[in-house]
Amino acid sequence: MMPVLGYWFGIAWLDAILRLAVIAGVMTVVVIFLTYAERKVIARVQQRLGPTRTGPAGLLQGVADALKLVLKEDLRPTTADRWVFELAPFMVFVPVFLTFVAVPFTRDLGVRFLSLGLFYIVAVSSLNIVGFIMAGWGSDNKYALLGGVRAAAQMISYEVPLVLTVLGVAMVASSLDIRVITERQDVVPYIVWQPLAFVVFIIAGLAEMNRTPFDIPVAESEVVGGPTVEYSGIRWSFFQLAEYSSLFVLSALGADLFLGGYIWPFGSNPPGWLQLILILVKTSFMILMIFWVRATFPRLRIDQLMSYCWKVLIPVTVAQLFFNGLVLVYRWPDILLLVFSGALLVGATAATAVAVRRAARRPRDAQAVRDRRLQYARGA
Amino acid sequence: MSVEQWVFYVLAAIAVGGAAVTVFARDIVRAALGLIVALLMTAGVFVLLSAEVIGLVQLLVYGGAVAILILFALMITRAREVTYRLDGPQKPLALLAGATLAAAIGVAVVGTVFPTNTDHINPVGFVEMSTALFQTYAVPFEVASLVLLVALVGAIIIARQEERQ
Amino acid sequence: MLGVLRSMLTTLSTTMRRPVTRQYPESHRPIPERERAFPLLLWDHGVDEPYCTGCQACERACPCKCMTVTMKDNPRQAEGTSKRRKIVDTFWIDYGRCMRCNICVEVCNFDAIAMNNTWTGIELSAYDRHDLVMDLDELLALSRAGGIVPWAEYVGEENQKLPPRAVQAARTLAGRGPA
Amino acid sequence: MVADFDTIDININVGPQHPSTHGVFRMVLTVDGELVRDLDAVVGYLHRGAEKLLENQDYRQGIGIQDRTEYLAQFPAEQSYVMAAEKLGGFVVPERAEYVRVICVELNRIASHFMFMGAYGTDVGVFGTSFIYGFRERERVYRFFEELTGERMMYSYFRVGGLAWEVMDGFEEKARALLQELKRGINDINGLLTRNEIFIARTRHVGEISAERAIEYGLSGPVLRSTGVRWDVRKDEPYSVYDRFDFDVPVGEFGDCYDRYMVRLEEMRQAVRIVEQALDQMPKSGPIMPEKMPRMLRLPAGEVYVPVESARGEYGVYLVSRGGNHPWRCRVKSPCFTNLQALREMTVGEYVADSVVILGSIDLVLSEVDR
Repeated sequence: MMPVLGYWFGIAWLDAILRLAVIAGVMTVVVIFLTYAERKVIARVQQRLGPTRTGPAGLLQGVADALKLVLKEDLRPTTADRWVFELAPFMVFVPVFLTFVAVPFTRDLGVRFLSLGLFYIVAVSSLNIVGFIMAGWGSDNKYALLGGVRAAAQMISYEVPLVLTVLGVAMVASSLDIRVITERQDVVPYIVWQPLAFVVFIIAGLAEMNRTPFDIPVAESEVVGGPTVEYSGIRWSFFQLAEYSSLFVLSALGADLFLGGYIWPFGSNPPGWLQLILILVKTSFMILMIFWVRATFPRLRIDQLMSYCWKVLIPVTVAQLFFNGLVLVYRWPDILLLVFSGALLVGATAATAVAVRRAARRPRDAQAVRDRRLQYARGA
Repeated sequence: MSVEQWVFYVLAAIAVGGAAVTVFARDIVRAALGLIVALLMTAGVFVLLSAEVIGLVQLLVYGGAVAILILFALMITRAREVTYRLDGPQKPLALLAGATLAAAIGVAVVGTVFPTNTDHINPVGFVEMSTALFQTYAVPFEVASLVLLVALVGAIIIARQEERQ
Repeated sequence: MLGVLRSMLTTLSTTMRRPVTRQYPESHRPIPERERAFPLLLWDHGVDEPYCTGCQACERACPCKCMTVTMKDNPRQAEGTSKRRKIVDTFWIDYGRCMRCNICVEVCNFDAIAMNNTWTGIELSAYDRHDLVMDLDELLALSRAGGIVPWAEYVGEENQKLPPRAVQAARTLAGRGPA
Repeated sequence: MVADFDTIDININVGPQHPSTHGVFRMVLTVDGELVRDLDAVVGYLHRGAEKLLENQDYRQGIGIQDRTEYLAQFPAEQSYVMAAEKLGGFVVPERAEYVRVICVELNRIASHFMFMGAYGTDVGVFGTSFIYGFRERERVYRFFEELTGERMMYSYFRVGGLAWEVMDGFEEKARALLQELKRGINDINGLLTRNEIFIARTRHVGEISAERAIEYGLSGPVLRSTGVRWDVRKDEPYSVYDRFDFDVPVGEFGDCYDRYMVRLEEMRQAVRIVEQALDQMPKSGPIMPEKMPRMLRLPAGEVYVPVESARGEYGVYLVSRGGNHPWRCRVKSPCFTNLQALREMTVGEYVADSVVILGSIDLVLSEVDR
């Protein structure tokens, strides 16, 4: 949006406000149609038709939902902690809003191009955990509390592998500027050099967004929506807004970092419209993958989630980082990046699958396990 | 006043407010939330000073990680409203320590000569900082990280002790 | 990991299939001949009066006591236009209570009651449950308009090798009208 | 001072309006963090006095109540009731009627297990996909039943002595076509869940119960068979014409949630086999009711208990007659109520998220528990 807006009147703060307004508008539209797309895609997976009533092919369903949410009564439980409860949705939403700022969509289209863009996104996106905790705690509801605690544990753990994967890409590109990273992929996208990083990025991203199979904090069948259980109307819609915008931002970021963004495979400087199409196609691809995963997978349990993060994801991403370092410092051929990363990816998946299978086959004294857990919890 | 000054005052006011909440709130989770507000506003001040890296680190480490851990711990213990006085026999000592710290900061602030011309700031780049941290001051940096390691080990030992009881 | 991929392939394969759901109010699925919606009374077009004589057999047999029937002398028998000595006077069925068990149809000696097997018996909704208590006129309306005919008329004379009564029970309800 | 910061247990009230309690069931969990310390099951929210109703209705009217007692496996419930009355009255059911009954019961078992698969996938966290897969196939079975009986769920099709009415035209071909569809549906569910590592991780070794404890609790059905006890009323106390079919009784190994799922999946395949054999063996024509059935059924005094293998376990009807046209006492032995007793033992010591999975794996029908 650089060329569109320029520096309006040359006044910095007016310019900033305008940019924020643009983000807000784009985000709303994106979210409205993402919810529609998700319902439609999942419906097709389930051999249903999905929304068809509102507008042609149900296209306006998202708009109708948004209107409904805005018009609904905004309830607050009497025992809720008023300020914490009411501010929590914004605390969830604002960080996602802010990450939007640094994502370049094409070479010239973006809100701001920061030289520390990647670092900025990582730093800002970690903040919305606070919002979930506030919502979980402020609702004064046990489901919400359980969800809030789960959210905190999960998001803080998955922050680490997420950062480690983008760090791998940043190492290979030796820059933190997302535009630079993207444009270094004019020949080979980084998914080729860092397949492990890409997979872990999606996994950790799903966990960060609380989406299936990591939707443990908001698990509908267990904690009935978790932190959001007491919210209604416009406040609840902010959670929704945050979830789907982070889905969009993360997909766009993934497209930029791993799939060659708006550059690959059309040389170093395709025309503007082609750049836009490229980034949209790649982002949609990421989003569709995530929808597909959502329609397919069961949910993990919180302890499995945590041990998967700390015992599998973090070791392999750290190992990848280490190998990246070796390759880059000693200037080994690039192909070794792929070899190491791919080997780690295959090894990690195989090891996980074998571990699950073996644990499933091995008999176990169930009562003893449960007694031990209970004793451990009692601190006896 | 320039826009920057306005922004600064707003940030500072909110930061002080957050700090006040931290100190005076009777509800311990609210106190933690107040702390988060204060920390975030400090990050804003850093950014205002063109120290983006420090600002972002502040966000990531204090806002994103430390504060969350505090909140997490508090939520699990579920200690709500504190109804009794928290004063202990250490109160005079605490006052003394607080006063000393305040004096030190005050002296530092008064004693420093701040650059008055803010039109030319030389932001410390990421690369310079990295070089400083990992080459020039590599040893002190690593030593500092040892402290964290010790803290981790200590925490585990304390937790284990409680478990054994 | 292979299991996870297998799951994803399964969902992908169903994505390729045709949706199984329908756009309900616009497209109705064909309902089978034996559909048992709520009981209706049948209209004897030959004599232009209900088949029902108000004998209360159904009322007694109803497991959920949703029917109320009264009987009267048939004035048209005196006129000679009808062979029925008695005829139904009032008939109420509370569709809110009816559990659609078909027993009333089975016990009826006059084939006067049938389960509605058209969409009109399925798309019943009301804001007040009292609106679901149907009186004689409402119960007869569909049959009177030709929407539902007794099974005997429906299958025609030549097919009426009547099986034992219990076997036939379901058949007595059948017979959708032309539209 | 220190004591105030200790972790404390909280009680979480799951149900009766919680989305995954499968009806109006309520359990009060005492949790320590994510660990379930205690579980208190509360039943009775759906008590409608079905047994009392049965005592006030004649034998034909009672069949409709049986449908409503067990609304997911209605035919086994009807069968149990009519078989009890037949035993009491000494009626001999015509062979053709027996075969139609078996076909109905086994198709109903498949439909019920599809319902389980769908709901269970949702409990484990699949976003509705397994639910729709299960319901898609269940709907096919229900369409078939609708064509046969006129009702989708509350059939009241079995009668004391036989069947209420003859099957529809093209019964056999339609049933065979249906079985082909169902096999594909079973494969879909199988492909979606069985080998999925996440599903295995979530259900394997969760909510285990040993064979000894299961027998002590008096569990039955897939919950019992998952512990490795090969006990099936159809095999061990054959009723109807089940002794003429060749089918296996699948058993599990560990008695955990995964085994319960696998046992049900295999049972569906076995049910398909039974239906295929029944269609082959079924007499193409013949009576479906004994020649002389009284218009109003009056049974001699006596008492009788008839168990059948319902989709959820041993479903039994205990009838006491003192003569007359309605039972003096009718007691329903419902498998879910018995199986539910083991819930506490299965759940305590597991995680909160597992409590829902374990509850789902029992495959509750609350109306049958509360009656």
